[in-house]
Amino acid sequence: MKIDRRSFLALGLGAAAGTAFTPLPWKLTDDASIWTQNWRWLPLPEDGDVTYETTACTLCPGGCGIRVRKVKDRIVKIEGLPEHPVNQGGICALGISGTQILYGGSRVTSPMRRSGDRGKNEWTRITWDEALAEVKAQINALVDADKADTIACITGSDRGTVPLLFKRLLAVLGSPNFMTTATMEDSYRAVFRKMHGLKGPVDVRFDFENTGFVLSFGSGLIEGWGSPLRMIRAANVWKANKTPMIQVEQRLSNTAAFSGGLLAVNPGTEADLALGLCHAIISGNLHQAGSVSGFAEFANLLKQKYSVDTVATKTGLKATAIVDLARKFANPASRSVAVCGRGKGTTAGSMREFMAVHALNILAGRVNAPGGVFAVPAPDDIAWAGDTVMTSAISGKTRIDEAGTGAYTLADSLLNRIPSGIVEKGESSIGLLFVSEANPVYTLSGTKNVRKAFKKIPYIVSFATCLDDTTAYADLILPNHSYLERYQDVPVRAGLSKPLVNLTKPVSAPVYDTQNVGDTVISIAKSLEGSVAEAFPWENYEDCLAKTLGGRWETLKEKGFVEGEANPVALGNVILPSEMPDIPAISGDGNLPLILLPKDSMRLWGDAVADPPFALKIVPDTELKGTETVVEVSPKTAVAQGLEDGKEAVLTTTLKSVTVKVAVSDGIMDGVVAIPRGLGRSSAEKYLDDKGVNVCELMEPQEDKVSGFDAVIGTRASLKRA
Amino acid sequence: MFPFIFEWVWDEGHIMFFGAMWYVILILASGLGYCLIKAVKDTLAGGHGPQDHH
Amino acid sequence: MDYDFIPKGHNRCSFGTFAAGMVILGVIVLWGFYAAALCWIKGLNQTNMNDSYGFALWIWADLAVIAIGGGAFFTGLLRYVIGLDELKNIINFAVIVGFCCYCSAMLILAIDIGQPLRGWFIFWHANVHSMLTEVAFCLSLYLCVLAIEYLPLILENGKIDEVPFFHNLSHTMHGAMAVFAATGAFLSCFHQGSLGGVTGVLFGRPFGYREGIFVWPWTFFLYTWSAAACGPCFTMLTCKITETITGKRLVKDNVYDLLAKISGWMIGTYIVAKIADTVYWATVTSPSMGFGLMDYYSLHPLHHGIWILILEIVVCGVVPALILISQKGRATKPLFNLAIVLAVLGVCLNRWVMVMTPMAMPVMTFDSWVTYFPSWQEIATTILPFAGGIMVVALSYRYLPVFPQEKELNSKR
Amino acid sequence: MKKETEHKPGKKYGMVIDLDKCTGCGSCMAACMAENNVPCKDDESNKLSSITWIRVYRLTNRKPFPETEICYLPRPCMHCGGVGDQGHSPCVSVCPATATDYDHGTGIVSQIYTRCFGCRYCMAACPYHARYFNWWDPVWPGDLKKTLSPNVSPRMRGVVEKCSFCFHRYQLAMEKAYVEGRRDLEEGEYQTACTQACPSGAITFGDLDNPDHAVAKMKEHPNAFRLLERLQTNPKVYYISSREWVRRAGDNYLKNEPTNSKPRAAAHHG
Repeated sequence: MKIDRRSFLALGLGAAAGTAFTPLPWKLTDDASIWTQNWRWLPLPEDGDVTYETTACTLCPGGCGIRVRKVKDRIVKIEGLPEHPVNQGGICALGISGTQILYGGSRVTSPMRRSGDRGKNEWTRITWDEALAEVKAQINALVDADKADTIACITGSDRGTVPLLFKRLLAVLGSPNFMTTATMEDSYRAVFRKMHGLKGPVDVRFDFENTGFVLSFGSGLIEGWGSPLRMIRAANVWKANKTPMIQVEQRLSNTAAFSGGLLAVNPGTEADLALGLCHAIISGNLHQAGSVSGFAEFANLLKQKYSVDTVATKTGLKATAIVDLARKFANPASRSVAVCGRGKGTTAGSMREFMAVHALNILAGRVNAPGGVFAVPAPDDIAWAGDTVMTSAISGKTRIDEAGTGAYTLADSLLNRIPSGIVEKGESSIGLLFVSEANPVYTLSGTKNVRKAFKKIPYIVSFATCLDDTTAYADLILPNHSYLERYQDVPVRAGLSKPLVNLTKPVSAPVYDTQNVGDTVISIAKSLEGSVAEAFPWENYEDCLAKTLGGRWETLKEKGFVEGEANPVALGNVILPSEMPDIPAISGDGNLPLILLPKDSMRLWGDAVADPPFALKIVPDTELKGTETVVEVSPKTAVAQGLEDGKEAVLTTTLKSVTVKVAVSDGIMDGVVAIPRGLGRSSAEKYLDDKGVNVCELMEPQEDKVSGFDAVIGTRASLKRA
Repeated sequence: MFPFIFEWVWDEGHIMFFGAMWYVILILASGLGYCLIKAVKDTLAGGHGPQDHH
Repeated sequence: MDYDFIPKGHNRCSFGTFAAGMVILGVIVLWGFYAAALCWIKGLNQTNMNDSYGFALWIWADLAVIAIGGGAFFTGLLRYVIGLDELKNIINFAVIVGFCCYCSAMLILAIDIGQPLRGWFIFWHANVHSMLTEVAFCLSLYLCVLAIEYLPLILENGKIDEVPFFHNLSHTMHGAMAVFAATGAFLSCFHQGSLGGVTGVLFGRPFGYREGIFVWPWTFFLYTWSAAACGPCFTMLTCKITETITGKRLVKDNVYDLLAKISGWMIGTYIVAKIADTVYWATVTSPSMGFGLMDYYSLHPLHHGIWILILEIVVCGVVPALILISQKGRATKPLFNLAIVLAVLGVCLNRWVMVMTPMAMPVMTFDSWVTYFPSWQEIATTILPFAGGIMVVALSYRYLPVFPQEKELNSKR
Repeated sequence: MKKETEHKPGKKYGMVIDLDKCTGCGSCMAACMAENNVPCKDDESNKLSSITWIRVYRLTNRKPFPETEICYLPRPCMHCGGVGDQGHSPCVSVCPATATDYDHGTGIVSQIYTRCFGCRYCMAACPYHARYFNWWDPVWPGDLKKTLSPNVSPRMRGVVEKCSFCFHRYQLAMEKAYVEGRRDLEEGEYQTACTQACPSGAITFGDLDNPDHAVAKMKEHPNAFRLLERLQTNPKVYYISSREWVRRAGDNYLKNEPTNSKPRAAAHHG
């Protein structure tokens, strides 16, 4: 057959037309649509039986009960536990994001030995046996050199069996250096010791559910202070009951906005306001009688230095407003309470402020009164054989942080004093450091010094679940199960009105090669043999829990929590101060024109636990934009400093200069720069890694002369157009 | 588009819309068909080369 | 080199010059297709569009080319249905320009949708209540019509015409052209209108929403009318540009004059309707939704304020209408040129405002305006059809007898 | 075709959000994301391409410090019923591929992801910005895939998604009810994820037409309002605020119009 042009064209056309009548084009279009609906890189969630299991959340100190929804063995969602007294079914964004910690990219998936330089988070996987042998060798080396007392431990809390197992291990080895990170609760404890002469462990509790008037000195009552969910519920009760809420702050925080009662005082004058209120109460003869020593001196101090007029000038408020507020506050019918602890209360804060606020509560008769603030004994229900022997054996030894001795009798541990101590001495007083459920490199202010100090510590063992700023300085990680994979009793402080113990349960099988930190401590102790091993007579951690908790173990396993009762401690004689400590809460160079204040929110978490993706996703673009922290200033400040909304600027403090973005907002006082806490982590996870700046890098620490804690709440700064 | 697709309904909107659509397609198809057939016919009848261009 | 393919008796530039031009255009087209491929492979994250500007440069380009491509259907309507025989001298060119415009529109739409491989769902699972469905059906059918109208012209190429079948086909198709043109006009009226309806029916978007008659908001009619009015201006504009580039006269002045006069009256009537519509919307429709006229303009991030409305209606509407209606205006070359340019700008500006603003404008009081600037991928894919269009026009001009009057007008030399 | 519900009036699920209770904590957003397999990108700080089915807006009274006030306003999909609840919601009527539909049985506006081809016309139609486009491929790196719930299919790049009032929970509850031989749900049986998570209890969910459900009473509260009522979208989400400026911020008003000016009486569409 001859193929000429014509037949070729005809053939082509015919073929084209013919194809249209075959199923081919239809098949292809159909395939195309099916393919676009099932891209192979689009995950297809595996189906299976759905079950719910209850446990507790430990991501913040709040103590919420949670239930997890499981599909086969996967935890797909975390919800609030309706029958739990703290949250009653509600749950915060961080709690919901717990699954992203369990399965997240920052998990430590097996024991690891540092392979890179300190600060780099570079690791080599090793086996559990190797890891435990290494810890054993480190401990033995120190014991042999008679330096066992240089072994130190940092934990996030001193409650429950796990911190106490650490404490016991240290004690049996002969070291008193068990430390916890300080929070506002430690400052409250210091206040109880200072102003009521109380000794020993005492807890603060707030009867918020029965409060009739709330005066908050910068506490983020609905932004994560205390037990966040309990506080949100309490605040809603106040709103429903039209309970007045006064928020003393420089910024329209969510708490201030919710309260509808913002009282904007000049930064750093909160204590002055409290003292001014005290003065107004005393001069109005509105104070409650009681056994008080030093009343006359205190009254005289107020009269001399903190008269209503002086305070009015200092705070920028009207004298009449102060007197008015004092009258309302002191009215017994108000059932008022004054609260302090800045933001989420994750830092200790200044004793000057705590003492002033507590004096106010004392004068109004609000201590150990319904609706007020309570001093209660810390629970002592965990008792192990030989505790007293061990305690007395180490009681003579000086702690590295000097807590409890000399000038520092008010504090139980002063972690903040460690870095400066090491840096000043040029060598580490710690020979071996254990870190568990804490992230001191991130949370201690003056990060540069902290890093320097941690570099000097000869050996650091981390028991972290996830990589973070502190693991970066560790030599060895013995990874803990996440809270969803392990048993742990979690006594809740957080200012709850009743003592509460939660139990976390292994609602998920271990996802990675990790181990319950309780088991790890017990096996370390057992490997050391002799008296050390004898002090840990349990088969494993679960056995320890069962034996320690006794009758409560079964209840906890079944119900997930046990609520108790606590009777307030007898306060005895109140000691009012005759002189107020003079510690500036604002650190830094006074020549810098602005004051930098950290801000907390329920969407951005600034403590040990970093924001998982869901929580980070809902952080507003007025706090984080791209990889830069956004700071908030008032329109006037912006004009004065030549700043523009949304544009870059350079934020400088005595410690550091960083590029940030500016958000101009009506809700902030002139001259103040608010900076979100919780950013600037090296979390080894792509979502949050290297985004923004850590507030602590900018804040120069300020040792409180009364308590020894870090008192800094803000720092001087400049903000200039980039 | 076709009555066998499951969300097809016999309501006024569908009837009007698809009625008009199929009508237009019919006109275009038959117009084009007519042209093609006539052109084929004329070509087969022969003679109509480029020479006898009007 | 390609002498055999050039229509007999016509002068064309050297093949080298032509090829060079084609290569330059071809590079631009390839660049555009590269950008398009990026969008297809990596998705619409290649653009700078976002949830506030989900309709952006592309949709504007789409609506604009369809509006200015309206010259094809309206000239066709005048020529074949109404019988203005004079216009046969420009209808070929109008069809080519229209074809380019509609091809561009289809191409842009194919890039603009998030799931291009599912694009056919618009036909398969059609929701007849959606203006976009109407657009899709009429648009694709009208593109077929344009192809049918273009085909006989291609068949008239000297070489192709040598094949008896093609010669005959071209001949018969010319004969049946009135049917196609009428169908095309019907389809065009609907899809031009539906494009207007796209924003007009958005009762959640007070800037775009218009009341109307039966299922059609007033914008439905305004869009059809404005496309019919300004489309021919674009045909004339491109024709003038072709004349400038080729250095030849291609269409007689009386043809321009006739089309311009009709266009002038169309623009005039359109602009009266548009003003009436704007006034009614600003004083009745919009206030009932809680918006005063200035609410739409005072906070716009580009700070053009209400001037954009004045520019569209007065400068690019009333002015060209007056020029084109007056005998003197049409006869004065610079004025005539100005008028057709303004008319084209006017319709493009109208589409710009109606595409960008309704979606970007905050309706909730606590929402805010954002700004948008297209990414290079969006710009490249928007330039692509223009370059492609120029190629098609150039190829057609070189190898096809597009302008029946060309020989006559240039024979003196 | 859609007459099967005729013998029994359909439900009208809706929400009442008490803005006086909302603390702006963002739990609802996170709960929604976890419930509905909403992905997270590396950078979610560009809120113009960040998918949050329910978004908490921050409203201010625009007064200078310290008179400034803030109100947080969670905005899920409004599940507009259109005039007379005939299902003529802004988005449903415009979708060219019938990928979004109004369910007359529940009053819920659905979105069929595998049908949507990403023209974004519905987004242009929705004045609440409740619809989100998947500009990027959803990614769950590593073991994060294990967090995916099988009840909700992950969406692919290039389609529009939005709040469904956790419709899968309705389906699960109905399945359970059928198994138990019931044809109706108790109020508590079907609740959205955001409602459950809210620490303040600010969100109440239920059948707006059922006088036994809390929402039916709450929506009659004198301080109740809906967003952009004047557009006649007829949303199913009500808000309550004791503050006048907040209620006024819920809609657009000409300068001298009082808050709560009624929309025009004429049903000029639908």
